[in-house]
Order: sequence, then structure tokens, then C-alpha cells
Amino acid sequence: MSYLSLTERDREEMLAAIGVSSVEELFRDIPAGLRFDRELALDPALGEQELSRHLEELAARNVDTSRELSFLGAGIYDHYVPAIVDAVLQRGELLTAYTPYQPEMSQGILQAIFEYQTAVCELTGMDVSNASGYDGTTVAADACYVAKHATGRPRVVVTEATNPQVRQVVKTYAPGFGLEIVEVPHRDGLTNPDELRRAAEDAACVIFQHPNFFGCLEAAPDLAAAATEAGAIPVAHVDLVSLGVLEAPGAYGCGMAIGEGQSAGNYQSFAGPHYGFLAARNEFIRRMPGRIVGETVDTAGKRGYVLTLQTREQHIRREKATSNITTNQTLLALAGLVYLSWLGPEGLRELGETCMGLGVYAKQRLVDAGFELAFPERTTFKEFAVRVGRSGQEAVRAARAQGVHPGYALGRDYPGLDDTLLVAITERRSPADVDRLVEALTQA
Amino acid sequence: MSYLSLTERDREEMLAAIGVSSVEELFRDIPAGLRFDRELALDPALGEQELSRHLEELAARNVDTSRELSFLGAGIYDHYVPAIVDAVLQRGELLTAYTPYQPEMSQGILQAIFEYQTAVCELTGMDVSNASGYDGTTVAADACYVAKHATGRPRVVVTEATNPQVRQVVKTYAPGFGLEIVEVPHRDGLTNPDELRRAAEDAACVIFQHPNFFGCLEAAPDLAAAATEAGAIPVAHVDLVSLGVLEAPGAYGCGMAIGEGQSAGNYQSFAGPHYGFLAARNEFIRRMPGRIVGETVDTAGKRGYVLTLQTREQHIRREKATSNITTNQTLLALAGLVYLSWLGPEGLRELGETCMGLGVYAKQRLVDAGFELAFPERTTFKEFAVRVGRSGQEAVRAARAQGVHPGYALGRDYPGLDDTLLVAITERRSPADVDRLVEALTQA
Amino acid sequence: MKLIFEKSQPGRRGGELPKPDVQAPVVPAELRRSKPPRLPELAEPEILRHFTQLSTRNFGIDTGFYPLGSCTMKYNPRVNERLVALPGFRDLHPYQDEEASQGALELMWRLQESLIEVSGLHACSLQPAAGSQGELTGLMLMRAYFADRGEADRRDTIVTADTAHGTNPASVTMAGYKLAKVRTDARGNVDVEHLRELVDDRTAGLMLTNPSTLGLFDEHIEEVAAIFHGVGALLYYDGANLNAVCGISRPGDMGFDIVHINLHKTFSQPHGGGGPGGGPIVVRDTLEPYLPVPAVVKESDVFRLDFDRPKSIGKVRGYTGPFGVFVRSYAYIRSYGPRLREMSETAVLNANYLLARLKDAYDLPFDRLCMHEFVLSARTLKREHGITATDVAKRLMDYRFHPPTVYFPLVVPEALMIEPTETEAKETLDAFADAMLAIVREAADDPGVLKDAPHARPVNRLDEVRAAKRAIVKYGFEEHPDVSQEPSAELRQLGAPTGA
Amino acid sequence: MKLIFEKSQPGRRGGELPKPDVQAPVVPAELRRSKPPRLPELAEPEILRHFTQLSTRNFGIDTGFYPLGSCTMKYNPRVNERLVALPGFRDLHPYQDEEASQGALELMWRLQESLIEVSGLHACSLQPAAGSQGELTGLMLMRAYFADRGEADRRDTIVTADTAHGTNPASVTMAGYKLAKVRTDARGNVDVEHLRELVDDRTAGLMLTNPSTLGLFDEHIEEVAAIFHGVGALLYYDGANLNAVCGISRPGDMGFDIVHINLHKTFSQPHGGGGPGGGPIVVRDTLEPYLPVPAVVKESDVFRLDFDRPKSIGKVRGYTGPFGVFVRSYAYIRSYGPRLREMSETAVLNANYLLARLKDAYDLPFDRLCMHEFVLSARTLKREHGITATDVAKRLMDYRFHPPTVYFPLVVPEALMIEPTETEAKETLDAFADAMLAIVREAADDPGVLKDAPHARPVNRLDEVRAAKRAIVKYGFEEHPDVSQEPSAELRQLGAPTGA
Ligand SMILES: Cc1ncc(COP(=O)(O)O)c(C=O)c1O
Ligand SMILES: Cc1ncc(COP(=O)(O)O)c(C=O)c1O
Repeated sequence: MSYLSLTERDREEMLAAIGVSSVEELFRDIPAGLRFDRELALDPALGEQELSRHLEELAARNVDTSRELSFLGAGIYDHYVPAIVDAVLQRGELLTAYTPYQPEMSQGILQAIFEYQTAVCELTGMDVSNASGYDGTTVAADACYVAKHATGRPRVVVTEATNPQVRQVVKTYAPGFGLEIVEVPHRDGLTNPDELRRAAEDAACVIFQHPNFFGCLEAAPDLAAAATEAGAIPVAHVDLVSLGVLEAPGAYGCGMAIGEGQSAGNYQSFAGPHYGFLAARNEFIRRMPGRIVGETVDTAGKRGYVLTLQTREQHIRREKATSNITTNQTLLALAGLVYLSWLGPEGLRELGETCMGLGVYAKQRLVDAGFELAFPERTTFKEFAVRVGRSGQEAVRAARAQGVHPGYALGRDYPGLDDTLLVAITERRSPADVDRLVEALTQA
Repeated sequence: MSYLSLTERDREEMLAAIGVSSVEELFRDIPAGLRFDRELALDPALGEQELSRHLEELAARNVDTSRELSFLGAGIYDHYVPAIVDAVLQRGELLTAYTPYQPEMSQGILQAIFEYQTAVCELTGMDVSNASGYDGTTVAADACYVAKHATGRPRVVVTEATNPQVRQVVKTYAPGFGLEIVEVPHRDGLTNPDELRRAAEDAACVIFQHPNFFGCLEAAPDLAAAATEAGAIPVAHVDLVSLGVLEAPGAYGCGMAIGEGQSAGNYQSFAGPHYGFLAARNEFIRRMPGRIVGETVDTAGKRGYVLTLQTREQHIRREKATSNITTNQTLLALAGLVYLSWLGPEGLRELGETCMGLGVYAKQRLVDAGFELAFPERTTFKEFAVRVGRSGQEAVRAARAQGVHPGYALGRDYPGLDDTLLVAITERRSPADVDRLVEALTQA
Repeated sequence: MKLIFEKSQPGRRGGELPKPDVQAPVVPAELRRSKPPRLPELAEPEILRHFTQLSTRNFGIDTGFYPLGSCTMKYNPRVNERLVALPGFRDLHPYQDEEASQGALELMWRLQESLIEVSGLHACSLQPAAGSQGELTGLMLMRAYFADRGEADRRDTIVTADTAHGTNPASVTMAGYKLAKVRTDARGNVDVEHLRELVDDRTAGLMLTNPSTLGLFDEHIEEVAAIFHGVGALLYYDGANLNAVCGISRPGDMGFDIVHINLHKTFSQPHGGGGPGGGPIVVRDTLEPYLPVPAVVKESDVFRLDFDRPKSIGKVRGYTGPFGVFVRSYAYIRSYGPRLREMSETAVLNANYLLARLKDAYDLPFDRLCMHEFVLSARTLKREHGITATDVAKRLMDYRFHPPTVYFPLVVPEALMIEPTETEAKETLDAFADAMLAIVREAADDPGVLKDAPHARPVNRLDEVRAAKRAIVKYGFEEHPDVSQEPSAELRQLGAPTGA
Repeated sequence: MKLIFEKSQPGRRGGELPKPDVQAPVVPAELRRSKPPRLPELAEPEILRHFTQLSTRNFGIDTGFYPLGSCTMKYNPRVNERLVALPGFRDLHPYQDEEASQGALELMWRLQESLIEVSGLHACSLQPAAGSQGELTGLMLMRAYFADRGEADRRDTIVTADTAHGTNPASVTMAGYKLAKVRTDARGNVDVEHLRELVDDRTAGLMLTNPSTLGLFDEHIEEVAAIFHGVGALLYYDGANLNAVCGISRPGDMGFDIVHINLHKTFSQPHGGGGPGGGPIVVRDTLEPYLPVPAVVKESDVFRLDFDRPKSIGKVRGYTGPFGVFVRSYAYIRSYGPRLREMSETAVLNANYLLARLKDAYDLPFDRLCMHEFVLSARTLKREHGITATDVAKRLMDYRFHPPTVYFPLVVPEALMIEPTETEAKETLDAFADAMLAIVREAADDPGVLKDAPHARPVNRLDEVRAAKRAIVKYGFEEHPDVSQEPSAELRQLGAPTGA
């Protein structure tokens, strides 16, 4: 109980002040039949040293990317997280604070969120960003909710080349929203704009991932245009790390830009906690889900920041709120801001080019080694699909036996691609690492 | 160069303001022949990610106590360091500050040192402690310097049962101080008070370690008395971790108490940085080496802390200073304070009893397994010497082959003990670990 | 203080990246970025200073007492931060093979078992990212459950209390349900008479917080449960207040069928300035088939992800949930073990002690013992001195305390909702009580000082109306609107003749 | 703010320890602790708050500009903190076998090689714990060197400059040498004429900082070296100012035989509120035999500790030195690599820019370009307005800057010794210059505001005389003398009617 301060004397004085004779008596309002009458059946208490040993043992039973050369991606990426991110996140004043309901106590977090919103808008080319959503899947559901109320239309179109995790979550939310989800298939790794247009008739919005789940660059402007022509709101699901080299969704007509923030400043952490970002054009500002920070002044005319447009939110609007979100992912979004500040525009561009360049190198090496790319015609960003001439699962098992995790087996989500691996390459992988990958896949 | 802020424009503006045309020109006062005319032959620059990889590779080539069951001690111990210590030490306002010459900017560090001084005095039973010395060896040299000026006597006595590292450093310093060092041998692991008294005639001070280097509890009060009778200042070299169960040196007549602080709150870290502590009776206060913090008030009568008694120090007294120390080990001493606060008096006592109890268990198990203790009659604290029936070096090699480092081979410092290991047992070792040790030594 | 964008200079940068020698890639012209994003350009030292300075303008639990009602702002052990950063957790990919993720899966399974025991139910899903998502997930489970029984269309209404947190009604709407609100009675319990009027065979279920947001344990909870179960409806337990009853009374035993648990409240995930959190749900066996996929299961001594749940509602969040949160909460639970009850007992003791010290000075809408928190009203202060709950909150800042939650729950005018948690010392509670009492005196003697509060924060009271009207939600670079620049007041206060 | 001992309550505790089931040990009665030490008794949450609050009352580089002359307060990269905490470094025992410490030994060897290259000498020992210990070690080397030549008794004097740091003369005495002081000439160089008078065959050597503590490079350094070498004496280079000349000019090339390097200055070991540091020494081959043991050596591809150095002076510190410091400094050097020169160039550029902005407003004792730092004098301010260097320093605090070093070097009255380092941005230098200039105006317009400074720190100016007189150097518990308690001024400032 090393986190409790009360001494025996404290307890007695406090009980006396309350006017009860025992702690038990404090629970007299609980119906007798509901008082739990045994000790909880939980594992024994551990002091700090033993607790550490126990969790170190659990951690040691996981093979993380520092112990195995890994090419896993598929939505969560092993980018380098600089030490300054940890240093900032461990500042107790930020780490142990909560939602800044009292702005005078929370200017640090509020300004940081305002800066985060600015960075996200700048990268996506949008007018407004919220303070974060749960992750890259739930922000897609949020976007549907926005689009539904904005258009009143009954359907949502999602491309099949969008991360299956995202598609599954959207499908789970849809019934509650009274929405039907339609998927548009990919053709050799890309989405066809005409098919998309036809599917989007009376759709509230169209969600497409770019670069898509296969790592291929979609004809994003054409997809956005197709959606717009059909009267649906184009929603781009993008990777912040790609936006130093790829055009901002706002620049090609998207109404919203969303995505998973993990690749920008968060550790993989077995998938969380991470942050989802949601940015939109001004016309949707009053339909945005979640927290938004705005600039204002204090009684002395000094600049300051507050949570704003709160009439959208559950604590004011209750059942008419634009979302039920309250606790969000601020700390992880802060990590994103620190990371993006550390990179700067130059660094972000270099990062994108490095990943892309390594990808080109890897594809070439694999082709030379006799492997076939699933979508040879496509330009890819930091991931690509390669056929391994046998079940992807088997290929993974065989390569891991040589200390290399070769990537994600696509068969799980795409029946046609049972023999295909999705290989992700970040700046943490070197050409030599790529050579080891090729070797492992060949020998296996 | 990610730590430099100047842009090209900055440089130009600055050079113009200075009135020179190039950076080169700033060095015109350097005689031409002394201007280094090539690039430094240093290993290539590394960005953060590559730097991390490089140092991770170096770290991986060390077998630390998280990778090998270790019973090494001999002055540096594997006690558990709680997370709160790291959390406090990583607070930038403390980590990146320097000596508090400007007290109004440094109340945090100053108060912390004052609290540290209080804790050290409380543990050792002394009246004054400095803000830290370099380590447990140099504080012994400092004590000699104090004693020499206090008594004017030409010799210093050190017991042979004192850590060889300490004895070697004292010997290195002695000539400069004009002191001669005399060692008093141990008898079956203990120092004989009468021999000590005889050796201490005209000695400035007597330094004895307790528990001594073999882990044995000396008859400390008798040794102190012997020194005092001979007119020498008794100086106890103690382990803070032992002072929850063992008497405070001040309580049995020592004039100074010194030691290595590592065991209390510092990591092993291949021997540094750590802190040495030096505490003394009031009579020596104006001869103390190093920083001392004192309490005072500000112009509004508010309590505050400052560096005090500075007329002892080099920046005022120059060649007449009581020491040349300036940069000390404040941050590590702060770690000690946080650690001791986390333990509290109860925790410190429990810790001592746990180490001692595990030692008793280990000695019994080893004797049962047929090993012979070097000093079977002695009460030991957290270390003991055991004979392994062959060269200690060999025994270490053999046990390590089974993943256990059985301890320090005493032959290196004590010819008579070539077949003896010094086994240290902290609260991080379990009875099961001890059993593994016995097994490793038996099988080896 | 300046925005990081205002400290930016072209040509500066923080990190250096590796430059592997591979060909530069070609980005198709029509897809290439046309105009570089204006991210901040600073060297690393200035970046660290910027965020360090920001942190000093923020108040966390580490700074001081933070009795924000309903948020359970307890101590966040630093050892948990150390453990979550172990490479085996931090650098683990969610698609790593199961046999190479056994430690992570075991930790999740152990956490599930603990939450099941604490809530007195049968099956757990850790997937929801926060309490409100737990709520939504719970409502989806209800729909699936009734669909299975062919009652989905008929059962279209969820009952919530007028004391409910805003997320409850919001979740009801998002889940596609109609809302019915039940009143609170004179003792702060659910008004059972009113409830009987509301509940019928169209009722899908109830969402309730118990203890309620008033910090009161519902004395008729068994009866309430009977009413819903009587018509075949389900009960959802909003676990935000679970810190009051761990090991003392279990939602399952009270009759609830679905529970969400806010790991960031009861089990000490640092709140991070707004998040992250975790909102696992625990359910009765009848609802297990509908839980999100994948489920973390144990078979003999092996841990697996089970996707084969035909009746599952699907996924509500990516992958298997916010793992880092699980590590911290599991560690927190293990630090108490079977004596977890002491955590809740102490939280309730602390709350009642504060209540005892404050009840005479402020209005107490329901004069009962409280659980882990309690709600006072500044009604009298407002009537007699024009001092509102906001004024009290802002003045508390001068005394170096974070204010309580204000104006919630809505049923209490000028509400001050105070939750001390178990990790506070008696001295802290006394200092806070002294401040609250001093403020009552100040309200009479010198109301102005309250109206002008806070006096010692980086900013004075901020104009929230103006913020909403102008809606400046990002930095405008060149075109940044001039919300008047910081007057160099500071130095003038310090007696500088001119704002130097 | 309260001392942690004043927050203590019997019965509270922070950590829980393992309780292995072994018999309780018996401590002989006469050795057992008679009275428990009064260590603080607090639960962990209050401990963390205490030290967090202390940190907010302290100013570091992370807080802002820290131009403390002679201390080289540069940025401390956070990646270095992460790397030093790798278990392979942090949890490594110094007596671990060499073959199981190869990574640590290689790092030390690589650092030695880098320091050798930077100083232009031949052999290095990393053992000394700080600069001053490096000095003492260097002087011990001299004694050993001359003893070998039978000149130990004759050579009993070390020459230092009147600008020398206090550690130089203090080290001379501790090493058992006599001291001779050489004057500084009109251009801030060593007075060569005076030097000639001082140096003879009794001279063991010179200790000099170059650039000097005036921030000036000695224009006659070659001549100076010739004078000492002419009489067979040695030259010791106090490396505290090495940040000025890395890759620009090397001590070895200047003629120095022994160099110490303050790793915590030039190579960015965080100063930790006073330490730790590192003071490796680098020497000419003639002195290598006398270096401390053990030496870290490389044989083919294996790294070893060499104890077999018969002429060694012995050990000056335990084991092999402050390893954690080596990790950080090695990492810092690797982040620059061969372009380390840019570090020093930028440090010198920053210093000269500040000098250019300030030289007209303050007295400049030696009108030359400076190196990495420079020394101004407040002589005129004092004569005309009674404003001392201390007043300027205290007022700078109101402008949120750490003051420069004051009253050192001793040869400059009312000295202000300013060292910006390379990691500062131009905006920061300009803001500091603006403040320094504003203070000059204030000295004329409103000297009182300077005399009363600081106005915005946790305490006003402190009474150092009283501190030395009363010498309260530890908390007295019950008997703690009443240095008058904090007046509850704060709240009164905030308009509270009574000190609540
Ligand atoms: C009573 C109550 N219910 C629900 C919630 C929502 O939980 P979360 O913030 O984790 O989404 C909260 C907290 O915000 C709450 O206090
Ligand atoms: C010029 C000079 N010499 C020597 C020293 C002593 O170095 P250290 O503080 O590392 O002992 C210092 C710094 O304090 C210094 O500035």
C-alpha cells in the first residue's frame, strides 16, 4: 500500500470528525445484501522491486522489434521516436493533468493542443482539427457521423484498399448511426474512380486511404473529385509521415482528413495508446467531434487558450452532442507535436523520401531474387505487397525462424492474396537489413 | 549538428555586428603556427537514431546484473533503485542546473542539499555533512587532509580490512599532504584494537571500514576508543545502508564518518558517477572540504538556503583552501536523499535485516554444501568471504559459464586469500538465487 | 508566451535522420506536395525549452491537490512509467505472432480476470478506448442481445438518470436508441415511482452510475434492478465511480449486466492532460457471445486471440486496445492485490472527512454520508454575496489547489463536486478545507478578491465567450489575427520603468 | 516551503521491500543501532510532490539562458540520458570480468582516443572525477616525473596566473608544491617579463588556462612554453575553457604537456546542480608511464585494464572513473564527429556577438575579440550609481535569465563573466543583451529596483552573512532554531484579507 498516506492516528481523527466509529460504518447506505463479504480473489500484492521483476518477465516473453528484424506495418509502424518526446511526456505537470476544464490551470496543455491543431491543419490542408480521437479507426466512424448529419444521406462508401481495421470499426458503428456501409473493391491495388463515383450516389461520405493499405499511392485527386461529383464528402485517411512528400488532402478537395497518428511520434506499444486525428474544412467546424482549443484573451488583454465551441459536446449538448467523446488521447497527440517539431518540414520530407527510397530498393532486390510483386505497376510509399509463392503464414513462420519478421500476411483480409506479404520499411531499416530480409525469404 | 540554432542569416548578421568578415577572423589572436589546419580525426558524426544503435550495440557487449545472476559487491552493490529516483533526477530544472552560486535561482537544489546533509548527519550521528565528495575513496583522502591540519601529526593509519580501492587512493594523495600511511593488518577478518592503538601513536587519524571489506562487523566502538586514546581522530568508513541496524559512528566516539554513497540510491554504472559522503563533529566544521549549505532568511524574513562557510573554499581562500573541490556529486547525493526518503527509517532497518538474513542463509547453505568460510567466527552484514578450494579467478570463470557471477576474487588484494571469494547479497537476491549460487559453485 | 510557430526560423532543425545510400524516389507530379508544410523549425535545445516552459504553466497531480470530481485524480506511480517503457512492451507490434506475444497476452488476460473479479461479472473485453466508448459498446451489446431475441425493433429506449454524465445520453443517441430520463428523489436516489412509469416492454435498458455523480450509493438499487429485469431489460453500470466500491460492493451483485471501467480513473493511468484512457467492459455470461473481437483467451497455458465469435458486434477500436494503459493499470492492481479494498475504503474515508469539514460552510443538497466524492452547492454564497461556484473555483487557484468539478451534476445549482481520492494525506485535505472555509469568509469580507481571481496564474480569467465567437482554432502565420499581444505587465509589476 | 522532515509523520512509508523467508539476523547488542535515524516518513505521492516542487524553485538550462562564465552551460541532449540508462551500462558492475565488459571498455577507449586527438597529446586517463582532481593528478604526475629524474626536491614551485581559477592554487598546495603568481599584462596576456623573473631551475611547472578566464587567447603562449621548457619544467593546461578551441587550436601544439578536460563543460555532462563531472587528463608520451592505474588499453580487438604500470602514481579515484559521464560525453562527441570544430566556432561567434552588443554599455577591461566567453566590469555603474555586479546579477533574474559569473576573475573589479555557449539561439542572445542594456538605463533612472532585485523569485535576496554566522547546516527537529517562518505574504499580495 505504499501509495497511501493515512496513519492510524489520521484514521482515528478523521472517523471522529465524521462522527462514525469505523470505516465499515461509512458504507451503511449500501444494502446489507450487497456488501461484499470476502477478500477479493486477486493475485498477491507486490512491492515495487517484485512488481518490476514480474513485469520484466512478462515483457521478456514478447519478441519486440529490438529483438527481431521486423518488416511489420499494416497500420502500426516502427519509426524512430526521439528521446525528447519521452522527456516532454514525462513532465509531471503534463503527464498527470486532466482535461483543461479550468484554463487558468492548464495553459501549458491548452497551448500545446492549439499548436498540435495547427500542425495537423498545416499538414492536411484543413481549417480545423480536434484535439485527437482514440485512434485511426474511431476517427473514421466520427467522420461518418459528421457526414451523416451534414448531408442526411443514408450510406457511406469505404474503399476495400482501406485498412481492414478501419473498415471493421466503421461497420460496427454504422447501425447505430443508421448508416449502411458500401465497399468499393480495388483493381490491382488501386481504387477505380468511376466505380467509386457510381457507389457514392447518395453516400454521405467516401473514405479512402492514401497511400492505401497496400502502400500504393491512389489517384487521390481523382477519387476526391469522384466523390464530390456524387455529392459525397471526400474523406482521406492519410499517414502524417507521408505529408512531407505527398499533397495535402485539402489541396485536392477533400472535406475531411483523418488518420492514425502512431507513425508520427508514438511507440508501437502493441497498438496503443495512440492518437487518431480528424481535421476538416471550416464548414464542418460546428459538427466536429471532441475537444477543440481556441485562442482568446484574459481580463488584462493577455493572450490565452481555452476549450471552445463546447456547445457541440456531450457535457453541454447531452443527447444532441456531435459525439460522446470526453477522455481523448491528448498526451499521445502532444508526442506527435513534439515529434513533428523535432523533424520540421525538411526532416519530414527527408523521412518520407528515405522510406520511399528504401522501398524501391527492397522491391528491386526482391524481384532480382525471383519474387513477384503483387502490384508491380504501382508507386508505393513505405509498404508494398509481394508474393512469396506459398501461404503468407508459412513464409512468416519460416522467416521468423531465421530472426526476421518479413511482414503482414494479407490472406487474413484479402482471400486473393493468401500468398502475399505486406512489407513495411521505415527509416529504422538499412539496405543491409533489406538484404537480410531477401535472404530469409529466399532460404525459407 | 542538431544542437546548433544559428542559421546562415544569423551568422551573417552576427559577423556584421562584430565587424569581422568571417568566423576565421575571430581567431586572429591565435598565433598562426598554432591554428589547427586539418579536420579532427574523429569517428563520423551520427544522428540520434544511429547514435542510439551504436551505443546499444556497445551496451549489449556488457553482461550486466540483469543478464547474469551476480553476487559481486566489494564496494559497489546491486541494490534496487526505485523509479521515483529516476523521475526526480530527470527533472530538467535540477538535472541541468549547476552549483547554486546564485541562491535565489537555486532554492530547489539548496534545500535538497540541506535535507541531504540532515539525513547524512542523522544516519552517522555527526553534526555537519558536506554536499558530497567524488566517491568513497576520495572522501577518505579528504578526511586525512582535515585530520592533518587539525592535529598536525605526520601519519595516517588505515586498517588492512578497509576497501583496497580506498587504501590505494589515500596512498596516492598522502605524499602531497606530507603524510605517511600505515596499515594495520586484520586478524581472521577483524582489526585488533591494541595493534591499532600502537600504530596510531602520533597518527592524525585512523580510518577503519565497518562493516569491513570482508563484510565482517568490526568491534567499531573499541577501534574508535583505541584511536582516541592514541590521540588520533577515529574515522569510520561506513555503508549508509547498514545504518538502520548498526550504531551511528557518532554514538561511539568517531570524529568523522565517511563512505561511498552508491549503495544508497545510485546504480552500479560501472562505478560512477556516485557520491562520497563526509560528515564530522562540529569542531571540524571550518576545516570541512567542499560545499556546505546553510539556512538563513531573505530581506522579507522568509527562510531560505545558501552555500555557506565559503571562506573554507578555493574560490575565496585559494591556496589556503581546505580542499580544491568545486564540481562535486550533487545529483547523485540528491538520488541518495530521494532513496532514503522512500525507504524511511523502517525501510532502512528492514533492508539491513533482509541483507543480513540472506547472508546468514547463504553462509549456511554453502557450509552445508561443504564449503569453508574464511572467517567462520564473524558476524557479517551483506557480504562474506568463502573459500572455494581453488583459485578464486578459476571459480569465477567456472560459475560464470553457468550464468552466475559468484563474487569478487580476494586474491587480487589479499595474497593469503587466493582461494577465497567475497560474496555480496542484496535484497535483490532471493533464497532461490542463493541456491543457484551454491549449485554453480558446487558443479564448477 | 510565444507559440512554437512564432519561435520558428527557416533553416533550423531538430533531428538528423539516417541517409541510407539508395536512389531518391520519384513521386508522381500530380501527387507530390506542392507547398511545404509550415512545421516549426527550431533546434532541439529550443524545442525542449518550449515544452518545459509549457509544462510550468500547467498543473498536475504532481503539482498538488486535484479534487476534480468524477475524474479520480489519484497518484500515478512512477514505476508504472518505467515498466510501460520496457522494450518488450513498448516496441511490440500488434501483428507479432501470438507465440511471440505471450507476455503481452498474459498481461491482458490477467487484467481481464482482475476486472471480472472486481465487478462480479463473467467476461471482459479490454478493447474500448475510454469510458464513453465502453458505454457505446455496451449499448451495441444490448442491441445485439435483443436482436438475437427478435426484440431489437421493439426495445428502442434507454433510461438514464437526470444526474447522469453527458456521455450517457450522447452514447444513447449514437447507438441509435431513444432516451428516457428518470428523476432523482429527495435522498439523491433514483426516483423509483417515476422509474416505474418509464419502464415497459419497449425499454432496452438502464444506464446508471452507482454511486451516483452525487457521490451517493443508491439505496434502492436492488429494486431498480428488479424493475428492469422484470421487463426483460438490461442494466448498464457506468463505472466512472468504481473507485468507491472495489472490494466493498460489486456491480454484478447489484444486478448490473454490463459494466465499463475507466482504467484512467480507478486504476491510475495518468490522465495526460485529457487522455489516454481505457474503458474495458465486463459483462454477464449471457452477453459474452456479443463482445468485440478478438477476445484474449487462455487455453491450458497458452494465450490466444480468438476471432471466432460469430455473434460478436465486431470491432470498436483498432487491434486489441490501448495496451500501455493495461500495463499501468495491471501494475496498479498488483501493488494492492487482495487488499484492493483498502484503496476504496481510504478514498471514501478521505471524502467523508472533507465533507465533514465543509458541510456547515457550504450548502449540502443531500445530507448523507458520501462515498468517494460529494457535491456541495454555492447557492447561499451566490444569493448573499453574488459569489458563484466559478468564483470559488478560481479563488482556489490562488491557494494553489486545482478546483473541483463545477456545475455538474446539473441537478445541483452552483455545484462543487469534490473527489479527493485515496492517495492524499490528511494534511492536504485539511489545507484544502481551510482554503474553502477562508473563501467563505472572503466572500463576505472582500468579494472583489474572489471575482478577480485567479491572481497568481500565468493568465487571469479568460474570455471563453470571445473564444467561441471568434473561433481561432489554429495559428494563422502571417495573417494571425491580433488578439492583443501580452502587455509587458510582468516587468512593470517588478518595477521596471518601461516594459523593457 | 517546508523541509521534507517537516512533512514527515510517524507510521508513513514510501517503498515496500521484499520479505524473503529467512531467519531474522542477530546484531550483537553493542553494535546495534540504539536510536532509529529520523529519516523522513512520507508516502510516495508526497515524496514526488516534494521534489517536484523543489524543482520548480530551481533554474536550469532547460529553464532558460544560463551564461555562467567558465562553466559552459550548454544543452544536455536527452538522448544521452536515455543511453546512459541502458541496462548494459547502468547495471554493469566495475568488477565484472573484462571479457564481459568489452562494450564499456571500448567506449572508454574510444573516448580516450577522441580526447587525445582534440588535445593534441598522446595518452589519456579518464580516472579523475572532475577538473580540480585532474589538476591534482597532473601535479602528482609532475612530481613523479621529476622524482624519476632526481629533481623532485629541487623543483618545488608551480607558477599560476593571477587570473587563475581558485582550484589551481588550491591544487598546488594539496600537491605539496609552493606557489608563484604571475601577473597579467595590459592586453590580458601572461606578463612575460614578470614570468622570466619567476621561472628558474626550482620551477616544476606552469598551470594555465588558455583561453584565460578573461576569455582571451594568450598571444605569447609559444614564448611562455619556451620559457618553461627552457628550464626543464612542464606546462599544465587547465582545460575548463576547451570549448573555445576544439579543432581550432590544440593544447599539445601550444606546448602543454598535461591537459585536463572538464567533460561536464565542453562535452555536455548535465551539471546536476553542482555535479557530477569528469576530469580526464591527457599527457605527452614522456608522462604516460606515470598515469593512474588501471589504464584502458586495446590489444588487437580486445580491450583490457592494464594494472602493470610500475611507475604509476597509483589511483586517484575508485575503480575506473565516472563511467556514466563518459557515456554522455562520448555520445556528444559522436553527434558532431569530425565537425566538432563547428561547436567551438559557434561558441566563439555567440560570445563575440554578445560582446559586440554590450561593450559600449559596460566597461571592457581588455578591448580585444574574445573567445568563448568575455569579462565585463560594472565599475562605472558602481562609481556613478552605486550599482554593483551583484545588483546587475540579481536584476537579471527578474528578466528570467541566470546571471553570469560575478567577481571572477579577481583581476577585474565588479567582474561580469559571460559565456553563452554554442547551443543558444540568436534571439536568446538578443533578449539577454536587451536586458543588460535595460539594466544600465534602470541604474540611472531607478537604481532602487536593482537594489531590491530579485522581485520574481521564490525568495528575495538572502542574508549570506547571517548564514555563515549562525551556521545552521542541518535540520534541528524539535530544537530547530526559529529562523522566522515564511510570512504568508503570498496570499496577502493576492489580496486575501488575512493570511488564510
Ligand atoms: C460519470 C462519468 N461517466 C462517464 C465518463 C466518460 O468516461 P471517459 O472520459 O473515460 O470517456 C466520465 C468521465 O469523463 C464520468 O465522470
Ligand atoms: C577555469 C577553471 N578551472 C578549473 C575548474 C575546476 O573544474 P571542476 O569544477 O570540474 O573541478 C573550473 C570549474 O569549476 C574552472 O572554471
